[in-house]
Amino acid sequence: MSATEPATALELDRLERRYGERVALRNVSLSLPAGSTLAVLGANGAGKTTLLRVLAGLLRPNGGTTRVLGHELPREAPSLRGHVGLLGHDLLLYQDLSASENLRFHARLHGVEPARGEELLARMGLRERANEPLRSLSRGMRQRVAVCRCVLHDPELLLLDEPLANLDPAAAEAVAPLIGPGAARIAGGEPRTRVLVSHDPAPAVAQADLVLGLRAGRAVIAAPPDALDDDEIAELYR
Amino acid sequence: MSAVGALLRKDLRLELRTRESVPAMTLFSLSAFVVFHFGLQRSSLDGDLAAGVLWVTLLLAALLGVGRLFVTEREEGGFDAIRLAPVDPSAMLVAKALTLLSFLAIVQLVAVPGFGILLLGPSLLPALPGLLAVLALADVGIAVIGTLASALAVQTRARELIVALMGLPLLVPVVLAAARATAPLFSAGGASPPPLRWLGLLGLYDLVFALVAYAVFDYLLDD
Amino acid sequence: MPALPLHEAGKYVAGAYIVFLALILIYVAIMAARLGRLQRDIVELSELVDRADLGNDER
Amino acid sequence: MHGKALRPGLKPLALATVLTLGGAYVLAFFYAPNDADQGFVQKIFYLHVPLAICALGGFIAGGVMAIGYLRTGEQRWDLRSYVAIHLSLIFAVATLITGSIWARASWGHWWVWQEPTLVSFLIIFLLYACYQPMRFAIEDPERQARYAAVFAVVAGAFVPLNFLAVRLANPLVHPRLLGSTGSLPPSMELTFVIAMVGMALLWVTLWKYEITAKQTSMQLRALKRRLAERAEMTLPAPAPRRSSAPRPTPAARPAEPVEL
Repeated sequence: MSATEPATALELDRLERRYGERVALRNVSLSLPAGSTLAVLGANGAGKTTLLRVLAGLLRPNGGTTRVLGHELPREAPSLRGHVGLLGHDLLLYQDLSASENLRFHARLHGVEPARGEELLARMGLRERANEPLRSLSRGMRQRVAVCRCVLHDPELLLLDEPLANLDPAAAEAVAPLIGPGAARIAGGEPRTRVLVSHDPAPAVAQADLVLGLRAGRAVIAAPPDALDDDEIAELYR
Repeated sequence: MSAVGALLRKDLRLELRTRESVPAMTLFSLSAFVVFHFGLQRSSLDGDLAAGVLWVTLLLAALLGVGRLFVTEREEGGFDAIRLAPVDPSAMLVAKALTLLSFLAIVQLVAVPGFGILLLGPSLLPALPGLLAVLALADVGIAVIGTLASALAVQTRARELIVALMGLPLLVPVVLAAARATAPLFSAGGASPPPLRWLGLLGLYDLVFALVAYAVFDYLLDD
Repeated sequence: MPALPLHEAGKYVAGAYIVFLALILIYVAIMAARLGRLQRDIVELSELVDRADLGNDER
Repeated sequence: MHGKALRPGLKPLALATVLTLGGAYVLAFFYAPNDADQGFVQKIFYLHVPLAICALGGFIAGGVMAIGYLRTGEQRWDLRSYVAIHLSLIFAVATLITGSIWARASWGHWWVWQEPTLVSFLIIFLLYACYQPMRFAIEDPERQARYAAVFAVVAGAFVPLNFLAVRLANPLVHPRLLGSTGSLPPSMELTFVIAMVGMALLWVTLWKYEITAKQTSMQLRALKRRLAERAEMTLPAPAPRRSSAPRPTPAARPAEPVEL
């Protein structure tokens, strides 16, 4: 990014996304300052994953205005590339390549020094298994490799879909400096902006500066956590 | 360009590790020659018939590889990965076409000599320089069309079927031109050079579809 | 090739024109079936409107 | 996009089609002389060749409309392209059948590989025949439209190239097909031109007709959905979206228009 870092990382105004006639997201409006954390809550099928994919520039919004890191989507989606780290259900890793081969591949795509991948793997305690095909690693190990992949290019914005799924407490602790609250960028050191999708509301709300509650694609909550009570959140999952 | 390199290297490494396409394509070619031997009840072929058998076999073998070309990307997130990275998504088109081209080259490295030994009447050696030119031009066309067909079909439910249904008619002109160009090379009276007209048609076909593919490919990745 | 005598040729010409006509008729028939579906949908729609009106009246 | 924009032209178009095409075939049988070599069989020419040209033009037009969709992302371009290809496919079937009948009448075989137009048509027909299966094997409607458009563009570029390739493969020139209209006697040429115009009008009429029908049913579906949503909101108990009860007869319905 240039020196004119936008103070607002996300600016959504009546964002809408349809799949044909089915509405997946409707009327989502919020504004998130750079460096803060947005928790996205909602039951299965509420539109959480769709929202993440829209913010990543992978799905084009059908209505409203969407600004991510100052880029207006979908028009400026190409200039958003390389600034976002997406950690979703799909790990975006090739099962038949080893962890370090996968990271080298992504490093080349992003024009990053390949050594950075090795360094991240070492931090995740994966150095000994780095050359085995991913297929032979446990689900938790693969998730750690995906975390490395997600922060490999030092993105400003992290889009995290259940990032701690399959991680034991030790592993969760290891990934925290990379994607946890206050995770800082290498370049500049300012904290990363995070969008955290979770089924488990309590820990997500605890980290959040802003909570977005989705129900059947509509934003029913968009407020700072201290303005919410537990019932309101529990209602989302009913 | 470095993205093309990264993708190509990744594809070749994956193939080296999983051996999903090339061995199957090669084996298919050799089996097809055996089937042709019995089906045609001929032990040696020359001229048009030899050219036809060779090109039909190579085309069908190519379609086997085409069907699988984008499967890993779809299943393991390569489409998303390329769209998250600061590179031109067309890099994937170029890389996949080059991957397919190299698969075809490897398959033909075995299949063409195999054809020379199993079925071809006249000697393969004098035909070789001309045949290499025809192979190169036709392979580019197959690679480009195959990449497009594969990318179109990979998001559909009946992937393999769609690839075959779409790929065969689209590649008829390639087979037609390649077989016509190859026939004089295999003539019983000694190889004569391939007619320029057919090489020109192959070249035109390659050029037109390379441009069309480049123009439309981004729309296939977009979501 | 010598020209076919008229009685022989007439068969083929008639065949060709009949094929053309038949295709058009099939097309029209299919479109008519679609129109029927459209009409049924409109009936269903009017039903919905009635029900919505009823709901409003009850309030 | 509203059906209204298209509908006004439909009636005059249909009328013009019937008059022109009907006139052309009256001319073909009562005005144009029998062909010197072929005799009466040549009458198929006035049917087969316009069909072929319209089908090809329609396929290419479908490709051009698909470019319109890819550039604008507007759904109406996708609809236009889809209908153009769908219609041209029917025309292509008619071309193949009439061509085959003609081949049988003049050469004694139902299929003649030396006839480049017929062969090209078979290949093009086989290609476009997988347009619909491919399209409907994709679930997401937006992606469906996009992929179909890419297919239409690729296939549209393929049409002329394929013709070139097949024609090169058959250097024999057949005296009575496409290239030869210039050498026809004036009365035959006039008849042919009118048949050509009539066939093109038929294509355009059917195209508009089908687009209008599709748009109407889409509008109806949208209306139904909106109405269902409204009913759900107004009724205390959720109303079923589709009634499973037998439909009341039209006579039992209130005749006056219902205000929404």
